[in-house]
Amino acid sequence: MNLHEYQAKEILRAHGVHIPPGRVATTPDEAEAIAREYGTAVMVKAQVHAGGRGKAGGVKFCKTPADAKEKASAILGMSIKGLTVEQVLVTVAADIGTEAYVGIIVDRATKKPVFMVSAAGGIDIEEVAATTPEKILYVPVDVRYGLPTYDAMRMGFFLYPDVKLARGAAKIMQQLYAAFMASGCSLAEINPLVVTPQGELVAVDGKMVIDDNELDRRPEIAALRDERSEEPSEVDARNANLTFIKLDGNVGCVVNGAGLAMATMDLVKYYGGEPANFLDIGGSSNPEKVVNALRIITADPNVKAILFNIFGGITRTDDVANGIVTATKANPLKVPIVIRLTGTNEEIAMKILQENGFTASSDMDTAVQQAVALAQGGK
Amino acid sequence: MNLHEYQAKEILRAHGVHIPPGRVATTPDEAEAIAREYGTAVMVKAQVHAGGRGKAGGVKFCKTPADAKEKASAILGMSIKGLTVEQVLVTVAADIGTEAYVGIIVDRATKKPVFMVSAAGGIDIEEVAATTPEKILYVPVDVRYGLPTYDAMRMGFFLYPDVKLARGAAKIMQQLYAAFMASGCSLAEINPLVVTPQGELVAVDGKMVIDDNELDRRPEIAALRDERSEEPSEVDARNANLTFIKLDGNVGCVVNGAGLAMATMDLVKYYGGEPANFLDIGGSSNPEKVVNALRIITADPNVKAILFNIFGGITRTDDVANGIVTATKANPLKVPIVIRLTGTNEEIAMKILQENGFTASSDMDTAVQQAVALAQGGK
Amino acid sequence: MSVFIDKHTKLVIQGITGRDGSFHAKQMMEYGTQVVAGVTPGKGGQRFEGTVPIFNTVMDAVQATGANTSVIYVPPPFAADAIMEAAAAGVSLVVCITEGVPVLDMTKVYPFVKERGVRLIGPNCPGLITPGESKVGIIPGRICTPGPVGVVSRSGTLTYEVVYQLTRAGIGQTTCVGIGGDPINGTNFIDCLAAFEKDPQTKAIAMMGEIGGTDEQEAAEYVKQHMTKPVVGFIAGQTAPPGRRMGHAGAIISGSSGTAAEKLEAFAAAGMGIAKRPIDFVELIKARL
Amino acid sequence: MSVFIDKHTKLVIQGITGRDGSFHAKQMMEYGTQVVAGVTPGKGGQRFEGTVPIFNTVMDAVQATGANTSVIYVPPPFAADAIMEAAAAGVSLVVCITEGVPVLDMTKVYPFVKERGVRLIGPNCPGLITPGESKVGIIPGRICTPGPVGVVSRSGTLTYEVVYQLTRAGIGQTTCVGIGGDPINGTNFIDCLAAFEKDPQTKAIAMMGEIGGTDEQEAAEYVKQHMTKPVVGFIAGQTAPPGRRMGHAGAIISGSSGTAAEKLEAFAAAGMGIAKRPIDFVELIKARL
Repeated sequence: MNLHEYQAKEILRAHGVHIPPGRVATTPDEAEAIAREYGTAVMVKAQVHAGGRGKAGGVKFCKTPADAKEKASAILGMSIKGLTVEQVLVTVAADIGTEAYVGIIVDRATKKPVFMVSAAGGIDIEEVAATTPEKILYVPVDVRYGLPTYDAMRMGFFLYPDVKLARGAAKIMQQLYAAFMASGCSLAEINPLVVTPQGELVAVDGKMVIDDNELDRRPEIAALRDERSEEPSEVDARNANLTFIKLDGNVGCVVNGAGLAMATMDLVKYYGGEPANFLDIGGSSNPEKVVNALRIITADPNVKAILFNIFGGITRTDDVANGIVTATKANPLKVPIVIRLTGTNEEIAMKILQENGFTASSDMDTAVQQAVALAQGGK
Repeated sequence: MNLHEYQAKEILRAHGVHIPPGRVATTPDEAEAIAREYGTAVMVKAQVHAGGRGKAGGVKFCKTPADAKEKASAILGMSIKGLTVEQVLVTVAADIGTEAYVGIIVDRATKKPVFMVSAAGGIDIEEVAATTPEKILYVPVDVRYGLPTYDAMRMGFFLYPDVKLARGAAKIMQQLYAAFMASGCSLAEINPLVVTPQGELVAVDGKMVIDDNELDRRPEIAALRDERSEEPSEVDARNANLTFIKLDGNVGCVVNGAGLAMATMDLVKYYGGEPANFLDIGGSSNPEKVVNALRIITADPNVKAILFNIFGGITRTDDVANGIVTATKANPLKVPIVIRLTGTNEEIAMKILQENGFTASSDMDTAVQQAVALAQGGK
Repeated sequence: MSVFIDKHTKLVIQGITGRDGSFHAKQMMEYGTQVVAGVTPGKGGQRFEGTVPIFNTVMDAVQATGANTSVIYVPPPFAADAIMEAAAAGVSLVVCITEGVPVLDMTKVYPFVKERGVRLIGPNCPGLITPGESKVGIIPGRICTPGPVGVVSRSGTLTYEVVYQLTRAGIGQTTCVGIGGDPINGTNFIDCLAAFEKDPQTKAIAMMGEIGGTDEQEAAEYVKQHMTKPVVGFIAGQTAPPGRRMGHAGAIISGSSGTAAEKLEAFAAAGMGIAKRPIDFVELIKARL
Repeated sequence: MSVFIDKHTKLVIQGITGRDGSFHAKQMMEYGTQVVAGVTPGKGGQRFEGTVPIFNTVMDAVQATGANTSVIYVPPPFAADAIMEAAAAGVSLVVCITEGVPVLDMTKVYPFVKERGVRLIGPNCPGLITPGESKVGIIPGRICTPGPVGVVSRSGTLTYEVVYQLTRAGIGQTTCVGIGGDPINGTNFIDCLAAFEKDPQTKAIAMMGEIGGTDEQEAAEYVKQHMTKPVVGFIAGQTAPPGRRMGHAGAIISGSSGTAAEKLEAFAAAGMGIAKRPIDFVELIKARL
């Protein structure tokens, strides 16, 4: 789960990181009022889960409250990478001397959280990694010991030759690490970490991505989810305990298991089609899940055919068959459906489907080819 | 540093352990008022750094506030193992079903904090260890991982077959461990941990010993020191940065280094004398320390002779000589002094001492024999 | 022969009385796995299905029954502790089926099992099966048959699909291992490839990877350097968009890294057979036996 | 020959610009120790006494100078981090002089150095000296002389006393090691006994213990089982009262355990020579050479 900049900054602030004052506004008037309260130049920043906000015109410097109102008015409602800006952060503009990058991710190779720091901050770190890798220092952290001071200092010195700044940066590393661990992050970054002309260290932008598996035990973090900033069908699917990702094709896919779901999409493509989605109904064989899956998929007007691919292990295929029957009785399908079922209780499932006017095969390749042809208007 | 029961309990309570309400009283009237406020039977418990308070009559059950006043009156001012009771804890008396022991110490052999738990609580755990060792479960904790739930549960089940109580106890283990680590303990125990007839887990007595080396970085714990409950000469020595332990003999010893100080005491004994103290002036050769050491030692009327044993490594023996001269000029000695010096700047030191009317040798055995003879009134 | 488990495997099931645990306990017992103990705190002393003794702790179970392998069916918040409990209790193999274990928990669990020399498979995996001898986890027994192919995969149902195709074509398996779809897991492709290389019964290996991470690339390098046996590979997620987690926490393309294309390139460079579709495994493996 | 350090030892000094660090740096340099680097954060690029390069981190120092040993003179709150920094930077021996390191810090530091295979001596120790070759720590060089006796001790000045007596009697030392007086330290008696047993120059060992703990008892057992060379032992603290910490954090009799009497008994049972007084070492060692 992505946090908004303002949410990440609040968490970092709670861990002691120095962050310029800021508050969220949902209207231009609010933005103006906040700017007036601060009585200084502010930044107005679109709060959406998308990179490149600056380039898209979603981040503006405002000298006066009236200016803030005007800029907020332009940004609110703007669409950035398909996401509508519903709120802006109005925050005191920091004087910028130098900009550094400080981030932590969970690294698969070392199986540890790994710090990445670079004096080349303010820009995309992947770009720095690709073009000037020597400008990035990587420091893995053994969570059993936490981030030792010596490693924090090593990063501090990598960013700043001056010992006072190095110590200050080391402290921020430890605060960032604490925030990362306490919030269940898979990524946390400060970019840029700014040294002001007065020699102060300030976090001007912050980002956090939370491991979805942490949300159950961290209700205070889970509560930060902003469903307005997500694809509605994906929100709907999540609330129905389905894993769903919307894509641009026209073959709607319903599969059990993530690997098989990806393989099914790939096979759609292999046979010349385009998948409309990734959808994993998971291991449980609750007919309700099938009903929800059909509802979500058929809500997409692009979908021209529906493909079920179920390999019954834990999943009972008769449950899936029953789900299909129930769902289509309540809401008759407007597009053709192709069903592939095999495994646990296959014979019962086939019988249920036949009795209700569906046909089904047990071969994956055949089913996919059929679905692709149907979506393309053939048969 | 030892904490009082009431201090240890406050820390445990802050970590979530269920502790009966209690407050400290320094007068019988206060004790009565507290008992009245609680409106139930209370325990009045002497707060001194000594074991066996119960046997000494320092712990009493009181049915009524008047009873509490009377018992507090008897306990306050009482002397337990040479320590005067200055305050009592007045605490709600818990109904006691069963009593268990739960403790953690830092174990030298495993180099880890080790839990000791036993269903045979309420009595001295060393006695249990000596007589029925099978009644104690030892569980070392790897601080890199903390106390895992499974180990806490293992201890819980060792104490209570009932899963609800086992879970409750496991939670208390984790709270105790957190308190132990957060306070810099070398020992923390709950004894007894009581199951009330209603099935509740309550910590009826608590004890904590803090590693002295933790106090600098834990000012809030250091502030709990109760100097009234310590030997005044030891308080004086600590404030002068000396390590001093009062003993019962008559040869006052001033030595640099803990090992050599013990060896010197042992040698006093070897030659038929009795050391009056352990005193380590440490590695620094600050003359002020010598002055303080002489002041503290000569304040003990038992001391009949003073023995200096200084091996100059880092310690400059001339600094020690100057300290002796300064101290004895300000406060002429009333008992004989024997000085052994060797090592760094030995010749200068000898000269300083001779010019000021002292004699000194460089041989440890000779010096100790002299001092013992002088203390025994001979020469 | 086989890898990791065989008919001598003595299994303890953590969470044996839970919904998933009890269902799969029965499945494993029916398959012939030696299920010697179960663990559910508070149910120590009872018996599962009237036969398998239940204990309060894994340590009790191991001491009483000599179990050498554990399988875990406990909810995600308790899975990390359950893995560490098993490793500390002295089993040599721990298989964690649980899906949804926080990855930061795994950063702590991983060194814990490593420093004890315990093999962890999973979490978020279907477990493993040595057809005809023992199954530990949830792989349906009836789709497998004994034979010469080692199967290793990051996925569950996709593995079933491939194994089912192999079995239908008359190609049996030595052992099928699902290593799980999480970013940090206990056993990776290389561990399994090395084990299959050593196993005299295994003649060829089917390997099913996914987008995300670099495990497949490293496995390909390993194949190139160390494997004498033929390996056929497949990558799921060629149509996955970057930056989106495709169900599995580990199946995510970060920036330009972890794509199916680069993994397939690594396979090709290692001289591996490449299955474009799951069904392709049948012919590719057959040609290599 | 010698143990742990010799003339090839390349030393980095952590805290070289502090009061104690700078004093002892000069002493070690005068003694002939190869002091190749110092570390003080913020003073990287400067030189100590115009010669020894100073670095901001131990890693920088090791990379630039090839230092293989570190000695630590930093205040107690920073000592644990300093030890871990040295161990992580790749030296093989870390000597921590600092007194007053919290024992809970050591419960974390100990596994850290162990899993890196780094030897830690101390904390709260005088360090070690191989007379005529190298000294690392604070043992006064002039009281030592080369010879056949290995010396190991939990104490500082008591060691000096004994070494001084040996030297005066014409008995030299291979290496003198102060392992420190804290309850948890990196190197114990057994480690040193084993090293002396292997060292061909060492012909006899003088060992000075203290009250507290069971290190001396285990060492005695080790002597009995594994040592072919004669060992003479001494225990300080025969007159110490139970329950009181005698200066050293580790010198404390807990209940009835850790007394001088039980340690001396263990020495006797192991057939060791027993020095009742420090001076007794001279005759006892002489008789065994």
